[in-house]
Amino acid sequence: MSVFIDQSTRVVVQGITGRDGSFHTHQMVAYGTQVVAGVTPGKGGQTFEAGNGARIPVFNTVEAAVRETGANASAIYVPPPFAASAIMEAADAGVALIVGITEGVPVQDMMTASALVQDKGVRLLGPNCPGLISPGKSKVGIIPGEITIPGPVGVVSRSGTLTYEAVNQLTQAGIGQTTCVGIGGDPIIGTDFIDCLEAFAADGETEAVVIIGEIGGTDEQDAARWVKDNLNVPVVGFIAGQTAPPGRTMGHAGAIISGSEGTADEKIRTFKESGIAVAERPVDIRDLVKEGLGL
Amino acid sequence: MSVFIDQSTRVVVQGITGRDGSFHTHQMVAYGTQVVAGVTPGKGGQTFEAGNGARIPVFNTVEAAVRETGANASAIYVPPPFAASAIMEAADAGVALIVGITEGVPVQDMMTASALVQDKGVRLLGPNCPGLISPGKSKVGIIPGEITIPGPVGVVSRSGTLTYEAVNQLTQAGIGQTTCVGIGGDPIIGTDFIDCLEAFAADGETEAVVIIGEIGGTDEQDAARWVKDNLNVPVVGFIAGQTAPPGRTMGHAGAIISGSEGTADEKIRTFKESGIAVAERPVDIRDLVKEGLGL
Amino acid sequence: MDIHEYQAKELFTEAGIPVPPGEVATTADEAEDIARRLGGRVVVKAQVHAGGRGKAGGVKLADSPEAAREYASAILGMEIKELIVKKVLVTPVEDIVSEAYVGVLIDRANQAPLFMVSPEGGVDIEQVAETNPDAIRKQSVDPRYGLLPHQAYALADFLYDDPKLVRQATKIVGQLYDAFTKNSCSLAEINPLIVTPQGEVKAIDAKVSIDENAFYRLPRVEAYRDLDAEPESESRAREAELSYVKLDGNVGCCVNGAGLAMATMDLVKYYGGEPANFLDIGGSSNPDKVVAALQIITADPSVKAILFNIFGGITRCDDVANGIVEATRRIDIKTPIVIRLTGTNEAEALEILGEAGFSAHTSMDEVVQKAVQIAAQA
Amino acid sequence: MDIHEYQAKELFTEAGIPVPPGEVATTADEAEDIARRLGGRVVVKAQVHAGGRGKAGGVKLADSPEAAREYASAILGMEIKELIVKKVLVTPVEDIVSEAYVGVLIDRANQAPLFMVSPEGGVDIEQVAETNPDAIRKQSVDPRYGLLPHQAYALADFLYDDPKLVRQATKIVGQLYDAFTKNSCSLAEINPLIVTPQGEVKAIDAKVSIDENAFYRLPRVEAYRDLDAEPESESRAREAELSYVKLDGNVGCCVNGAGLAMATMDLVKYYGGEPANFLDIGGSSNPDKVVAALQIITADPSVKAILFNIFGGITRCDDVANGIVEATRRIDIKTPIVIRLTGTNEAEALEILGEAGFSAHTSMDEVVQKAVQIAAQA
Repeated sequence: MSVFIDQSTRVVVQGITGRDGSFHTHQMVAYGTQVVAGVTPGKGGQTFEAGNGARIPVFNTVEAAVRETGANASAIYVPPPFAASAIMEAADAGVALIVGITEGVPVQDMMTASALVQDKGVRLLGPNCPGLISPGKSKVGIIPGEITIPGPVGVVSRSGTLTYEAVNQLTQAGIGQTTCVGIGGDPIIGTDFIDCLEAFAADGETEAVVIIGEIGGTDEQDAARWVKDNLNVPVVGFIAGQTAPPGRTMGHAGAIISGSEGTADEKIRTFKESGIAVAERPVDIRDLVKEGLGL
Repeated sequence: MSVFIDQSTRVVVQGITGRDGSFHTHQMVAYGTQVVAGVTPGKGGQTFEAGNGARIPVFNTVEAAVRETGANASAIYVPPPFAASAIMEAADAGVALIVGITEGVPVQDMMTASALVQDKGVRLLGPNCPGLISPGKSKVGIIPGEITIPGPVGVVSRSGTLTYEAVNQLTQAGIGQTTCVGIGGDPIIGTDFIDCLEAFAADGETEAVVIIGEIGGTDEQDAARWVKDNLNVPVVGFIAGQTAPPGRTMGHAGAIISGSEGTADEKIRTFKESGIAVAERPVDIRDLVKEGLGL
Repeated sequence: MDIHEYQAKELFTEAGIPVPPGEVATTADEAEDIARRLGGRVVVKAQVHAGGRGKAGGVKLADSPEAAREYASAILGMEIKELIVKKVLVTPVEDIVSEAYVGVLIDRANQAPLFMVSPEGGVDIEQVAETNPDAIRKQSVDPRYGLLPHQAYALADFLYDDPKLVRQATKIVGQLYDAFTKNSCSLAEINPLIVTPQGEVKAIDAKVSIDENAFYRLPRVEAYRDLDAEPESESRAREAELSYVKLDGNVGCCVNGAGLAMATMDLVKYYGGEPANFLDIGGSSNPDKVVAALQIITADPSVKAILFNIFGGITRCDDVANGIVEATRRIDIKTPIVIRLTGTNEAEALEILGEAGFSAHTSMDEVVQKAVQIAAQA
Repeated sequence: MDIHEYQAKELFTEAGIPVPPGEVATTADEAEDIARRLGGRVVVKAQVHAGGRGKAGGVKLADSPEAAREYASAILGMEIKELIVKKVLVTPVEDIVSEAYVGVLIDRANQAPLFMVSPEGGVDIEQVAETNPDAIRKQSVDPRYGLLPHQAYALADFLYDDPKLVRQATKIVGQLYDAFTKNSCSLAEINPLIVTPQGEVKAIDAKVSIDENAFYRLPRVEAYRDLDAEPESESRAREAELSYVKLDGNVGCCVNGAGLAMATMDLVKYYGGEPANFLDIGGSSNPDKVVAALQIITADPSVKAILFNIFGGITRCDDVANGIVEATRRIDIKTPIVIRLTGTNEAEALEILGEAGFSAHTSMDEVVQKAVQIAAQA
């Protein structure tokens, strides 16, 4: 099993004719994702050649894309000034899952978009996230397919390449994943740790979970408490940013220690108190998962 | 039984120190309504003497009034420019029922207020309505108590004095009411006919219903269809405005025939098709109710 | 309240919507001058609150300032749907490639603004809705979010294929929504929205209705009121804070409450009479209002009988009775008055009226029949 | 991005918030002139992005223009929390009856703006939150509705008893929210909001942070950026579109991805080293960025070892390798470089580096240990 996406996921790419949208559409198609439509306002009627002979119709609006192709998930690669609007358009058009890849979306724009997404009952991942991959089934976003293999571990993370690092080590040790989800590094995001943990908990095939967090906010602490009360599979955690100084944004807009809130120490402490096995180094993640799975 | 209000209803009056608020607070207290608080910004801490020795504390905010007195319903008498805001304040403060008496609230203000009221799951009656009365139990608003008596008829109406006319005739014929509800004459109102009909349907003691509508909109038609499909007690209907010319507002902001929509003829036709006994003259309402009740 | 085309265009221009230049003339001379300034070829358009101006001859294309003068002269003073034309708008002739419709109004059922657009503009949108409903796209606007960018785009995309036109129209749709909310409109319409041979999208005609309840915060828009565009009696009623609508019958009605007032009119008709007006004196107990109401009713020469129907709730019957007595002192009323008063302070009212020589009834049905009878015999 | 007090006050003044007049001086002469214009009694306030200016001696009350000159002279050039003061704000002394706090920020957990107000102003609000939490009232703002009038009133009502003050404060709270949304702030604070003996409510100090992601639509606010207020290396990094934060260690880090960059810093520390910086070259495959990154890192004299940690996903390892080779051609790099590259186009990258005389690792753990060792031995 997998969470959020599988072989039946039908993806519309918003910003398909742009540099990033175009590149990653090729990547997704190559991985086997069903990319059924693209959207670029003003380019409706064109066709996007995605390699493998795939010819993807381009529409002016997500509404038309959904109506004509039955797309049920959207991947968003539009530039930051238009990204929040693109999310709202997707939510309004009735897709079930929106994956916001774009980095640099103004936070106040996201407040409104997030409210609409919730009003519409749609799942949003990101923005500023690498997306998600259910190995062997589908990927929506930018996670490199070749570092993943199917298996029993659910991975959820606020970062991109750090997740690749961890997943790659699992894969090299022969430990596969049900789904790897990057929830994004922005202060305001859609799906959070707990949403993913709930999905993994409901997924019969996820036998262990890896949570990769970082400084900033209280999402990791909330997740830890949820794990303690609800999750019966082994959980391995890692927090990046122990050496980050307070008050400075560490790359991710959300990775900032404000006052006493959001320090790595506090998060690690909460992880430990909640029975999460905390990896000191990235390389320890793999070993703790092995231990958790009894391998 | 009664609908929406009864002896346990605890009312806060917004605009209690104003001309209308003050007058009707006296009336409500005299009728036996539990008026537990008043609100006038800037006059918090004062006491309002409501006759009968009733001393009602005045607060600056509805929040404080609810917190200190446990008010669960609000009656709004503030001037039109502030009425939508007053409704939102009441909804935010967590009262269960808001009765908007104020006439002349800008429609676009009401769109926002109505959205918030729905978001908060609160019942709003009005604005521009006479309120409601459960004879012998409580009244919130401005319906004269002396023209009502307890009994088996539920009355719901878009107008004020026309309702008094009908109710008065019932009362003089010895036929009492469970609750009389004035839903208001504005284009955008909270509780509509169907909401009231549902409540009457669920009220074991309401044995007949009177619906008094007027030109404008399609609320009466929707109500008629609901009656046909759902209501098992006799229903008597009356529509005012058969002689009203199209395109002109007849006093109530909502009483206007736009294009072919909202004519009295159309409403009467739908009433008849739905098995509602239509009174040609106000005086016929009483006789049709008698007939319906088998008196 | 409906405002004139030229006023609506002022609001649109403020919101940034491209509207061709234009000026208002009240005389043929002015029209000629304006036409000359605008380059000669102009349209002269009657400014009245009535649809079908074109069919009535109120819109003319002039090839020269002289022709503009001539048309203005013909149109000024013309009567369109019982309204006298007192102003014309003079505006340049635009070459037109296509005409679309863009409008937004308050949708009562959804409690939200509703946009309607159609590539079939220049005609009545209700007609398009009947004959070719697929040519209309609607968009309800959630008032919590306002019109979202993708919604404006989708509306524009329905009108045009060319991305350049879509871009312009997207902006105009957003600007129309801004004008709609900023000015508390109940309706704001561009019909037609044209495309010129140069590929420019422009608003050629404008129709706007404003929510009078918002006038307290829109003093500029309130000043748009054109007293010439309504009967004098209605202006006077508004000043006295009465709801009044003039009708064609002979039974003058004075009632408290809009619903009861309509029901009274209906009952007049039921008994074979014709109401002369709708008049709601409201819930107030101010005798001055009663005086003003009687002045307005008696100023209508068609009125043969005056009918009071008062259900005292908040309105106190004695106040109304005092108003009637006061009014008959101030003005010489020749028309017979029949009165029904019941409810709050009924007894006091009957006494006041009795002393002044009036009798009063307590049944609505009776009093209406009597008024109809008197009017019929007059 | 934090902006200066005087800039924040500009935004507040635009929003209508009453802010006493004031001007900025960069010299003692200017400060004296301004003080004279403002009537003599002024406050001279250091304009630096640091809290605790008062304690550090950066805020002085001057009784005369001459005193203002003296204080300005002392404050200009002063170092507060490692920042050199280059500007002072000169503003009239206000008599103060009471000091309150009003602030609004983005609340991540609720995904909404959060207001906080306290009648205990003039001090750090976090301190009030700890010592006297009941003295703070909070109000979350639903972004769909914005700050509603009754919410603004309730916040003001928490600050003052006198209805006149409540009225003024209600307005100011609303204006602060407008400034907050209009300028895409992440924080907007008035501390203190004072009451004068004349009963006027005024903003005496202002603190504002702006969301840099919104700069594309806020050119004026973007121009508020003060390059003096940050290390030069950070300005250069921003120009090159790199995320860079200067730290105090000796191991220079160059990583792709923020999370991996933080994890790399942490691992440096784990193995006993100290990171010299946070640096994320992002997902792009542009060799120029690698060159810029190396220039910035090598410009830091504390750096004794340079550590590359690249996980190729979107970033192609060969591009990074080319950038490293290119950079070593353009600039004379004496500091030892250790490189970890894995993922997309790893083989090509290793070949490119090998030809240029670099060796590369594929394990993060190994390469970090090595870099720490080299730095320690330098």
